[in-house]
Parts: sequence; C-alpha cells; structure tokens
Amino acid sequence: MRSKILIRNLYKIYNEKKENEFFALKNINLNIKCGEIVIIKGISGSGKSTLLSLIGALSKPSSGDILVNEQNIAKLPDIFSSQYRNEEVGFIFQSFNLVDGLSVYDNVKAPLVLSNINQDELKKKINLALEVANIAHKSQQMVSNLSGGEKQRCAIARALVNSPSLILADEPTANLDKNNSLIFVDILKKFKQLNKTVVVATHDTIFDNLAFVDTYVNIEDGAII
Amino acid sequence: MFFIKRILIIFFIFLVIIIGDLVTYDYVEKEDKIKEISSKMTSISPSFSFASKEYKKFVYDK
Amino acid sequence: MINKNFVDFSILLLLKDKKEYLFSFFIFTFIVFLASSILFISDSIKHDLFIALDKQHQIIVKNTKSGRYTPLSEEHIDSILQISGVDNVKGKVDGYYYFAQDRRYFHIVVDESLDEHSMIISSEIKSILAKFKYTTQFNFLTQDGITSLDIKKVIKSNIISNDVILVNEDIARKILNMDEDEYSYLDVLVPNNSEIDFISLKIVDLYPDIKVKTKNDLKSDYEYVFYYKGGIFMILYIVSMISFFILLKNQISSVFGEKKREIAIFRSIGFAIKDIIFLKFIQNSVVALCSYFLGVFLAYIFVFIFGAPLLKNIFLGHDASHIIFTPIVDVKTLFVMFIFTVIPFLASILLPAWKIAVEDMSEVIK
Amino acid sequence: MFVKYLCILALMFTVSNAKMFQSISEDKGTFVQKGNTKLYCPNCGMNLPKFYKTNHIHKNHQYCSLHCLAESNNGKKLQDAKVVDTKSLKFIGVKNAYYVVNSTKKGTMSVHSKYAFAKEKDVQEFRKKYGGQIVDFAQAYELAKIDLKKDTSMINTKRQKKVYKVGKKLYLAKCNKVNPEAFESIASLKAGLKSECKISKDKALQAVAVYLWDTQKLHKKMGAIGSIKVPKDAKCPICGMFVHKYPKWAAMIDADKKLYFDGVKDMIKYIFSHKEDIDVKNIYITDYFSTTKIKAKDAYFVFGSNVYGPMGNELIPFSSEISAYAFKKDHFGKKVLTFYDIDQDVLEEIEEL
Repeated sequence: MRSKILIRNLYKIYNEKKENEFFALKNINLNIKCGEIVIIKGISGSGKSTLLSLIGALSKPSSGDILVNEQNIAKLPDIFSSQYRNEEVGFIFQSFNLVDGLSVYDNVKAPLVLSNINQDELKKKINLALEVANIAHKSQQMVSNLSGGEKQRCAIARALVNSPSLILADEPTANLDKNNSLIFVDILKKFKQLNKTVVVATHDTIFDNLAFVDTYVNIEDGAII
Repeated sequence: MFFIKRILIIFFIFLVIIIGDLVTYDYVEKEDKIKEISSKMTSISPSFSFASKEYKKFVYDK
Repeated sequence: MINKNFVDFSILLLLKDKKEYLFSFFIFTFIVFLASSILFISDSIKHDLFIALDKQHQIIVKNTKSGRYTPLSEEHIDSILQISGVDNVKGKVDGYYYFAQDRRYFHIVVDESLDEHSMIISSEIKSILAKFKYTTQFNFLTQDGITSLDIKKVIKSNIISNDVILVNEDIARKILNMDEDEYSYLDVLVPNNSEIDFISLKIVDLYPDIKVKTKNDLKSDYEYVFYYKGGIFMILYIVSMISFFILLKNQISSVFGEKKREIAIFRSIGFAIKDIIFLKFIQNSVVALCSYFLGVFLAYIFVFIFGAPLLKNIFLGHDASHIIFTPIVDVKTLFVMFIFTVIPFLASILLPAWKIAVEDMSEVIK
Repeated sequence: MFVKYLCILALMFTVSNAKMFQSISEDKGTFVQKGNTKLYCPNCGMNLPKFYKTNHIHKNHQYCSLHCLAESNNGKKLQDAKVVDTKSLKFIGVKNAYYVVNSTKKGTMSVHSKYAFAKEKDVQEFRKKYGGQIVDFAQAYELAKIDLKKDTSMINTKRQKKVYKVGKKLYLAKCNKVNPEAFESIASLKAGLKSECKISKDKALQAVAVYLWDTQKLHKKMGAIGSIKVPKDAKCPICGMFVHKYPKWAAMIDADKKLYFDGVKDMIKYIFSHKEDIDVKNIYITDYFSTTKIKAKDAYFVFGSNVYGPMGNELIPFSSEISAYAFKKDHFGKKVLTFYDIDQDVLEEIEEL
C-alpha cells in the first residue's frame, strides 16, 4: 500500500540555541500508509501533540522532512500549507476549538468559505458532514449551548466537511465522559470504513487494544520507543 | 450579502435626500441676495459674532 | 480571491461581534459627523463671504486717528482721485447703531433707492424689533431727537445681511451722526488689477493714518479665519483627533485580546495569512465605510436640513437663528478626511491582525 | 471684551469733524448777485455760502474763490475787486487785504489756500494757528494764476473720473430733459435745473450741472468706455499666444481682418513688416490704467519700466500724458514716447533690456 505520511529524521527544538533550549521531538521516523489508523500514545508533555501539529503543518519542524502524499510539507510557504490544511487535513482538538457565537452550521461552514462553490453544493456538503458526525439535529444551535459530546461531534463535522483524506485528533476524549468517548471510538471505526487516514494522539486507555487500529506508536520524551 | 444590501439601501435613501436637497436649493437666488446687499456695503464684515477671541477681533477690528 | 461565501462569512463574524464593533462604529461616526459638520458650516460661510467679496471694489480705505476709526472727508476723495490708475472713488456711509434696549448693534447700510421715511430690515432684526412691539416702524434715537422709519420690506438674513438695516443716505448720516462731507469708508476702483497693490501703497503714502484693505487682503483674512489653525477649528480638530486615537486603541486591543484564539482556529482549518487579513479588512471596511458615510450624511442633514442647531451658535453667535446655510459640499476635503480617517483605521487593524496571524498558533489552540 | 470692541466701533462715528472751514450759513453772509443765481458762482456754479470765506466780488459777480476770479477774467489785473474778511465775514477791498497763503487750512478749488483778512492782528493770529505766508493781493493773485493750470487739471481729473459719472446717473434718474445751450452760464443752468430735477442737495445738483455744462455745452470727453473685445480663438500673429488670456494688454488693428496682439511691442513689430497696408487710424490699444480701448495715435507709451507684459518688456500705453509721466515716475520708466516716436531703434532697445 502507498505511503500516506512519511516522516524522516524529524526534530522540533524550542528556543533553539538559547539557554532554555528544549528538544520536543528527537529524530522521529514514521511511515503511515493510506487508510491506516494510528494511535500515538504517551504521557502529556511527551511530544505527541507537537508531532501532530507538525503533520498538520500548524508549525514548522526545526529539521527533517514530513512527506504527505510525497510532498514535503515541512518547507511549504504559508499559502500552500494553509491550502493543505484546508483540503487534506481535518483537525479534532481536545478543546474542540469552535467559534463561539456561531451556530453549528456556520462553524462547519467555515472551512468551505475559502473555495468558491455555489450555495447548493455548500449546503449539501455541510449536511453530509453533519449527518456523518450525527449532529444534524442541532445544526441551528449556538455552539456555546452544546454539551461536550455535541461540541466534539460538531468539531468532527467541521473536520470532515471538506472530505479530507487525513484526520488528526489531539486528545479527542480528554474532555469527554465515558459514554461520549465510546461514541468517538465508533466514529473512528466509521473513518476506517470511509478509508481515511487517521492519526490520534492520546493517553486515554480507551483506545488500547482496538481491533481496527493498524499501528500503535509510543512516544516518550520526544522519541519513539 | 443581505446585510450589505440593507446598508446600501439605507445609504441610497440618504443620498436621495441629500441630492434632492442640493438640487432643489436655489443657489442663484441666494447669490443674488448676497450680491445685492454686498454691493451696498463698502467693507463687508460678516454679521455674526464668533465664540473665539481671535474671531471677534477679526469682525470688529478690521 | 473575493468570493461571495467568504464575504458572507466575514459579515457573519462581524455581526457576531457586533457589540465590540458598535462602540467603534459610534465613535467613528461621531468623529466624522463632527468634523464634516464643521467643514460644511465653515465652507458654507466661506462660500457666502467670497460671493459677497466678489461685488466689492478692489481697495477699501478707512481712516484712523490714534488707533480709532474716524470718518473720511471729501478731501480724501479728491486727493485719491488724483492718483493715476484710480478710476473712481466712492464715499460710503456705513456704521453701527446701538439699540440699547436689546443691547445689540444694528448695521446701518445705505440704499439709495429708499426714501426718507422707510427702511429695509433683515428677518433677524424684524424678530428682534417685534420683541419690543415695533412691527410697522422703528424709532431711532439720534442727536436731533427721534427719527421714525417705516419698515418697507424684510429681506432674508444671510451671512452679511443678518444685522443690516438699509436706509436712505441722509437718514444714515442722521442715525450715525455724520456730517454731509463725511464718509465711513471709501471705495476705490482700480481697473487694472496689477496696479492695486501699488496704488494702495500710494494712498498710504498720501495719508499715513489711513488703513487700506485690498480685496485680496480681505480674502486672505477670511481664509485665515476658516483655516484649520484658527481658534475654534484647532480645538475641534484636536478633539476629534484625540477621540480618533482612542478609537484606534480600542479597536486594536479588541483584535489583540480574545480574537487571538479565533484567528488561530481559522488558521488551523486552512485560512492563510492573507485570508485572515482579508477577513479583517472586510469587517473593518464595512465598519469604517458605514461610519464614514453615515457620519457625512448625518452631518449634511444636520447642517443643511436642520440648520445645525447647536453648532450654529458656536459659529455665528446667539442671534443667528434666521441664517440658512448654503449647501456647499466640498468633495475634495471630504476625500481628504476619508484618507485621514478610514485609511489609518484600517491600517491600525490590519497590522496587528497580520502580526497575530503569522504567530505560531499550535500553542494557542491546544 | 465683546462690548469693548463694539464701543470702539460706535465711537468712531461719534467723533465727527466740524463742517468745512469756509462754510457759513446763508443768513450770515453778504450776496451781491441778483435773481435765482444769487448763491452760485458764475464761473463754476458752486454754492457760495459753502465756500464763503474765499469769496471774491468783481463787477457784481461773486466768485467762490480766487481761482474762479482769475479764470473768468483770464488773469487780467484787477484792482477794484472785493474779498471776504475771514474774521468778520464782511467784504473789503482787495488793496487793503492781507492774504495768508499755503496755510494748513484747505483752500477752495486750489491746492494752495488763500484766505484774506482786514486787520493785521487777525492775520497774525490765523498764521500762528495754521501757518502759511502773509502776502498782499497782487502776490496772491499771481500765485493763483500760477496755480491755475495745475488746479484746472486736478479739477478736470476729478470731474472726468467721478463728477460726470455721478451727474449723468442723477440726471437720467431724477431730472427732466434740459437743454444746456439755452443757458448762458453754469450758474443759471444750475438754477434752472433746480426746478427740473428732484434733487435737494447742492452737491448733487452741482454734479448734474457740471455734467451737462461740460459734456453737452463744452463737449468735453466723458472718459473712455469699453475695452477691446478679444474673441476666444484670437491668436497673436507674432508670438502665437491666445490674446484673450491677457485682456489688459490687448492691442488691435481694425483693418479688413481684425488682428489682435498681446502687447504693443508685438503689434509694432507687425506694423513695421506690413507698413503699407495699415492705416494708423485703425490701430487700437488698451490703456494700462483704465483698461479701456484707446486709439494708438493719441496714446503715450512708457518704455523701460519695471512692469512686464505677457511677452516681457513692453511699451505700456496711456491715454493721457499726465498718467504716462506719473507711471514713468512710479515704475522707473526710461522714456515717454508718442506713437510716431516709435521706430526700429526703440524696438531694438526694448529687446536688449
């Protein structure tokens, strides 16, 4: 199977060449294939979030390469890395990162407004994503009125709306109760059926020993063990 | 878009009022009136007082 | 780059944060309103004055004695007439009559077409006289007793006729207590414009006590009064400048504070730096343009349709209720105002927005 | 503060000067003339009580001033004239009179005032106050004759610039038609006008009388009117500039085809090159001071002054010799020329300046 993500000799150093220099990631090499579900495990501060934001091109590595679809996103200028985030990646954050004051529908719409598509298609895409994330019934609600699980599903709908091939989830269940966490695991299964590549960074034990997960990666002090 | 359209309509109403006022104002009449009176005066001084000291000086000193 | 969805979304976000923008919107509107009201009023007054100046002769001569104005005599006319280049000299009677009951001055102007029993007054004076029950005639107190004149006509008040009473020349002399050979001012007609300055120098040479004003002097006097440096204008402009900077600070802090997280969210879902800047640009342009035009429009309606109720008193004093401003819209100055308000406003928003957008957002959105 | 400024303004009209020094009221003086011209000077028509203190009597004619006396007698020697004593207001023989000339009190119709007194004591007193020299009648009369030319020119200037215009306006507005030919003197014309016009003031009546007398009986010029009308597309044939931009400098040759120039210099250049086709009568120029159209052959040109036309140094045209010389003095001109004085050398000299 084709490689989706190929990481080579990746380093991320904060405060480089200063007194408080800190190696967040050290020499990471990773190969994730298309349609794989990868769980990155590690305690907080181990560097798994940093790795995820590097894969999502939210920040730039200090050295090393990240090849996504054989394209090195580590060295992309802003305009292309933004496009990559918009079209290829769906993010699901621990704190959901929804825009307060907007409805669920408008939150999900946000990634689509950059491309010039017509109203019907826009509606269709949003409704589809809402269906998949099982939040369609609350589409006109303000996100500030939602419960944690609903917010989560709203964030998932937003991540899916542009039908990206790669989904990155950073501690998706940290703010959820047991029930909602299990729902997320179900959704993860759904992603597998949709043939999406998923990378989840978590320290939650709920993800342990899942049959449909392809790879478990353990990270400690910025290095894979 | 709806919002912008609404604003544009409001501004358009304003504009119509203003242009209407500008067009209907009789400049010629006013000009004639001023010229008529000013041709009778030798040294025109505006017939108003002004709140600042400098201004009074201007009106009544010069 | 401009697409409908994006603009819609920007407006959506703008309406979401309308409370924050409302303050800026009101302050901005008020500043523009105030500044353009002042501009409209001063332009209107200036316009009227310059029209009035148009009819003036090129040189106006007044006499002084120990720093006070004194009348001129026939002799002055004779000798100024002898200067080559002068085509005609007219002596004019003009002055102020003190109406003690209302403690104000009436400007007595000569109208040769009137007879000895009538006068023409301005509508402002009409309402003042009406307060003292003078509805058909008015009694002037002169040295020789009472001079009673009938009100023949009432003319509209404008910037120069507001306090004017037009009377026959003989009556004017009587009211102002001037002899037959005395004149308040002399009008000197000089056909060749390029000789005006030279001739006014010659007149001063002839009579060192005489004060000579050329039309250009008067023009520059008016220009000076309505120049931004002059008195009240300076104060008003400073006030609006200061409030404008307060407004800018407010607007910048709103971008820096809570909006930081929002910007990071948008970045994470694929908004490029240029998209963020464009988003802020659309939002603040809507605010700035709406405020600017609303301010200008309201100022126009306030000044020219409602007659600038409070501001008028600042400019014209308290007895100017009958003056109507001539609607003059100086597009050039409005454009300059546009440049000096909208552009810094937008710039002061876009710079911090850009600064935040380029920051590493991975920490903010964790 | 506000009231203070207004007070100053109000005061300026309360500080009023006394009436003219010469004037008295009618009942205090002696008037020897008969009929309706009793109060008018036969030479100039002016009101006698108004200028009473300079009145002179000669052969039953009462003149307003020594100027009028000298003018109407063509400067002949007069020993039997009488003059008003400034102090007592009575007439005395001129032989016994003391004249004070050049005092600071203004005279009548003359730049140099001449007042007469009967007693030496009064003369000294007057001189102490107002200065001047004490002379006898013969000397004063000589002086008046010398002043005559200058005074007449001053009076003419005033009349041309002002009095005729005022008179004409009043005559057309307030008077019935009057034929000045029917009157033998300006005084009788003025007396006649009194009944024909709705004018009560002596000054206004005087203006009408002077206007009718001078322009219709003596056929004096009223002063030029109208300027050269330059069409918008007229170009100067010498320099190619549009002339209508410089109306003050316009010059015109009114031949079959009208030619316009933006200055006398260019026009002269053209004339020199087309000498045979141009009649001098058809050449018009613009008077510098009045910006009116005048004939070139009657004009005076100042050359070498510090005033520049659109084409640099210019020959600046004037309608009268007096104004040309006045201009030459004020603006550092080199020469005053008539139209016929201008030749190739002058043109070259201008170019070299």
